[in-house]
Amino acid sequence: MTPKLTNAQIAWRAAQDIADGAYVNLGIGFPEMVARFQPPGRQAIFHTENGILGFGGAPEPGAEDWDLINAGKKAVTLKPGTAFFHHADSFAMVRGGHLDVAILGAYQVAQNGDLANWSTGPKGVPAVGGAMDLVHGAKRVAVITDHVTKDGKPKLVQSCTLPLTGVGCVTRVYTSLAVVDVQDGRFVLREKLPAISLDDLQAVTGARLHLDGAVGDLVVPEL
Amino acid sequence: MTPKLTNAQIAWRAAQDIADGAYVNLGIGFPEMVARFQPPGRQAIFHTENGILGFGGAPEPGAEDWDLINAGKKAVTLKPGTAFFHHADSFAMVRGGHLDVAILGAYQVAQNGDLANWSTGPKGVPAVGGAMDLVHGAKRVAVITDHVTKDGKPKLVQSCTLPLTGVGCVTRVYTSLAVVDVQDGRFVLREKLPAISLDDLQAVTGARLHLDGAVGDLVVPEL
Amino acid sequence: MDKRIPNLATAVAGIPDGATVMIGGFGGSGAPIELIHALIDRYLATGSPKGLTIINNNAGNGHVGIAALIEQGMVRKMVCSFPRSADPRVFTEKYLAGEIELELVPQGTLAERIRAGGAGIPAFYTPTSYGTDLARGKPVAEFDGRPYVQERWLKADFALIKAETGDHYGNLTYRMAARNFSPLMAMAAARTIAQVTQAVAPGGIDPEHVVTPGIFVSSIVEVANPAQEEVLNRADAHYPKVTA
Amino acid sequence: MDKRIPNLATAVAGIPDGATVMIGGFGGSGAPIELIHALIDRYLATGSPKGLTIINNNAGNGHVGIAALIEQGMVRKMVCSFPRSADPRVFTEKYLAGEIELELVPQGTLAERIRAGGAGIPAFYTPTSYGTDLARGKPVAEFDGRPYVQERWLKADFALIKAETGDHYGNLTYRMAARNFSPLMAMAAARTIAQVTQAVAPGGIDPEHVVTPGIFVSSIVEVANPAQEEVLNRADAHYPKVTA
Repeated sequence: MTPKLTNAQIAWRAAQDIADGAYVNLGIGFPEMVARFQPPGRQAIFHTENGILGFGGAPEPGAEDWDLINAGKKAVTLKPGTAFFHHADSFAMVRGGHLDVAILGAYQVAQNGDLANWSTGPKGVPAVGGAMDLVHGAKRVAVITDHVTKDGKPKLVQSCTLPLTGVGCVTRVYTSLAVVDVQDGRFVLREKLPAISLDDLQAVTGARLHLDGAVGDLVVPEL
Repeated sequence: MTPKLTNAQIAWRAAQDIADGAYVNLGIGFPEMVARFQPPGRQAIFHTENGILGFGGAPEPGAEDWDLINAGKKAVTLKPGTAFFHHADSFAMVRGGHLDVAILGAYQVAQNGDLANWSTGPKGVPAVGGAMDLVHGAKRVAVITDHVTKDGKPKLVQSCTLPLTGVGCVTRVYTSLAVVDVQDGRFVLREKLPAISLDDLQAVTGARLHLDGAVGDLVVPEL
Repeated sequence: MDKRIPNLATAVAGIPDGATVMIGGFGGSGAPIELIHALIDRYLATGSPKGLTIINNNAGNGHVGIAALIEQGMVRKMVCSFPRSADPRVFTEKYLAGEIELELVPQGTLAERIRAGGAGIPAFYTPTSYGTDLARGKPVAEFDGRPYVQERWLKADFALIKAETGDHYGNLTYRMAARNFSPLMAMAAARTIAQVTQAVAPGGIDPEHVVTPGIFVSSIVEVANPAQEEVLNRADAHYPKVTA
Repeated sequence: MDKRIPNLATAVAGIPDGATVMIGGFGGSGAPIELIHALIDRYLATGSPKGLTIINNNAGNGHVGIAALIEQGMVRKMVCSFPRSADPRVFTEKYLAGEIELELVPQGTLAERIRAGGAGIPAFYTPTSYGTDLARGKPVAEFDGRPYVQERWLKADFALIKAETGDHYGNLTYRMAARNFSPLMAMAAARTIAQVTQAVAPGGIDPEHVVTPGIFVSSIVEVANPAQEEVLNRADAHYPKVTA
C-alpha cells in the first residue's frame, strides 16, 4: 500500500504556511482541523462567515453557547479581541480581499486553478454555502484534500468535470501525497512524500506535474 | 406690496404635514427650521446624513460638542433613543426608502417634479452634498421656498433651466404664497394666501396651476 | 412612538398568504423561534398564511422553526445558500417531489442582495459565482480586466428577526453570532418584526451600541426567555409538540 | 500581533508621492488632525509626500487638517461631495486656476462607492444623480421600470482615520457623529492608519461594540488628547502655526 498522509498531517502541513498575524478562513469540515496545528509563536486570526473574527477553539463539552458558533455550526469560544458583525460585513471581508488565506476542501482542482467543491452533480438538494464567495477575495486560496478520490481517481485534473465553485482561484493544493502550486495554468510540484516516486505520483495525478526547481521532501510529524 | 409668508411661516406650514412617528430629513439651512414647529403631541424622528437618528435640538451656547453635529455642521443634542451609524448605513436609510419625508430648499421646481437646488451654473466651485441622494428614496420629497427669486422670477417653472438635482422627485412645494402638489406632470394648487388672487398667483408662477377640488386658505400663525 | 406589540399572535397577524418573509438566523443561532411558531399557530387555527416564500440561509433544522413551517406545508419557495439537511428530510423530499421551489444563492451574495434591497441598490456586480452554474442567465461584465456577475437586490414583505435588547423606538442589539443576517433583513423588508429578549425604554441602549437603528424596525415583541434552535434540536423538540 | 505604532511620524512615514488617501471626517467632526499634521511635518522636512489624491466629504475647513494640506500644495486632486468653503479660499482659488482637480460625487454615492471598494463590489446601480450633470458619461440601466446610474467602487492606498478606542488588534470604536465615513474608508484602503484616543489591550472593547473589526486596520497610534477640527477653527488656528 502506498504511504500517504492522514488528514491531520495534511492539515498540519497547510498550517505551516500560515504567517504570524494572518487573517484566515477555514472551510467547514476537514479544513477546520488546520486551526489545531498553528506553529508555536505564530498567531492567526480566524474568520467565520457567520460574523466572528478572532474566536478561539471549542469549549469544554457542556459549556457550549449555541449563539457562539462557527460556519460549520460548531461551538467556539471568545478570546480577547474577538469582534462580532453582520453577514454583509463578514462577506465584505471575504470578497473585499481582506483575508490572507482561505483553506477549503475539494472534489477536483484543475491545473488552471478551477475548483469544484460544492456539487457532485444534479442529484439531491444543491447547497453551496459560502464556498463560491470564499474562493474570491482571499489573497491565497489553498485546498487540502486526499490526492485521489475514494475509488482512486485523480482529484488534480486537467479540467474539472464536476460543477465549478470558482474559476482560476486556487493557488496551492496540499494533498495526502504532495504540495502542488497552481502557476500560469500549470501544476508545479513543490513537495512530495519521499517514499513515493515522481512517476508514481504522476500516475495518480490527472494532469502533468511540472517542476520548477528542486522538489522538497514532504515531511510531517506523527499526529 | 404683495403679502407673503416669512420663512418661519413656510416652515411652520410644512411641519403641519409631518405625521406622528415620521422619520424626517431636513435639508441644511432654511429647511432645518421645520423642526421648531412640530405640532404638539406629534413626535418626528430626525435623521441627518452624517450618521445620527433621533437627535434633539441645539444645545445651550457654550455646551456644544462638535462631534455631535448635523449635516449643516450645527451642534445638536442627544435624546433618549438616539442612534449613531456610519455614512453607508445613513444613506441606506435615504436611498432605501426608509425616510417618510425629506424637506429641501429649491432654486427651481418644474411641473413634472424636477428639482434644481444644487448649482446656479458653471461659475465657482460646484458642491452637491447629499441633495441628489435625498431626492430619491424618501416617500415624500417636499420643497420649501419663496414663491419667486430675489429678483422676482418664478421658481415654479415649466422646466428647470438650472442644473438638475433630481428628475421627477418633488411631490409637494410649500412657498411663501401657496401649497402646490406635483401630480401627473402638473402643478395642482392646494392652498393659497387668502389675500392673493388666483390670477396674481398665476402671474408669478412659471407654469400653469391646475385646480383639483377646492383651494384651501393658507393660514399660518404670526411667528 | 412606541413600537411594542403586546403578544406574538398580534405581531404576526398581518402576514398574508403568499408573502415573502425574510427570517433571521444561521444554523441554530438567531432564529426567531417564537415568532415562527406564532405563525404556525395561526396557520393551524385559520389555514393562513400559506404559500410563503422564505428567505433564510438554510431550509430548516430539526423539527422546529423554519423546518416546522415547511413540515406544515406553509412554504411555497425557499431562497437560501445551504438547504441541505440530514434532519429533517422534509425539505429534501418536497424539493425532489417538485412540491417546493428553491432559489440557491451563494451565502455572501445572499447577504449582499439583502443589504442592496435595504440600501436602494437595485443591482451590483460580484466576482462570486462567475463561471459557475449559479451564474447561468445572469449578466456578466468586466471591470478592470476581471469578470463579474450582476446580481439583483432582494426585498421582502416582512422580516422576522430575533434581537437581544430593543427599545420602544425599535433600536436593536444582538447576541454574539445570532446577529448574522438579521440587521440586513431588517433593512430589506417593508415591515420588520423583532422579538427581543429585553424591551427597554428609549435611552436604555447606548447610542454607540445600536446595531439596527429603529428606522428599520416596525414592531418589537418581548420574548423574555427565547428558545435557542440548536438547544431545541439537541432535545429533539417538535413543533407543534408530538403527543406521545 | 500588535498594530501599535509608537508615534505619528512613523505612522505616516510610508505614504509616497502620488498616493490616494482617504481621510475620515465630516465637517469638523472625525478629522484625524494629528495624522494630517504629521504628514505636513514630513512634507515640510522632506518635500514628500506631494501630488496626493485626497478623498473626503469636504475640501478642508479653516487652516488646519485637509485645508492645511491643500494650502501647502501637497494635493493634486480632491474627491468630495461638498468642496465649497468660504474659509479657506485656497481650494476655490486653486480650483479656479486649474491647479487642483476635483471629482464631485453625491454624498451617498461617495459613501457607497467607498463601501463597495471595501466589499469587493466593482460597480453598483443607484438612482442618485440620474438625469443630472453628475451622471454624464456613466452607464444607465433600467430595473423594474426605473432608471439607475452605474457607479464604480472607490479604493485608496491609505486611509487616515480618527477613532475613539482601539485595541492592539485594530478593533475600533468611534465617538458620536465623528464615525461618519471612517468605518468605510478603513475597509477600502490597502493600508488603514487609525489615530485612537485610547489604545487598549485586546479584550478592552466588548466584542458586541466593535464598529470596525481589526482586519480592516493596519496600524493604530495613540493620540490621547486629539484636537477637534471645529474647535481649532473657531479659535482660528493655522497649521503650521503662524508666527506673529
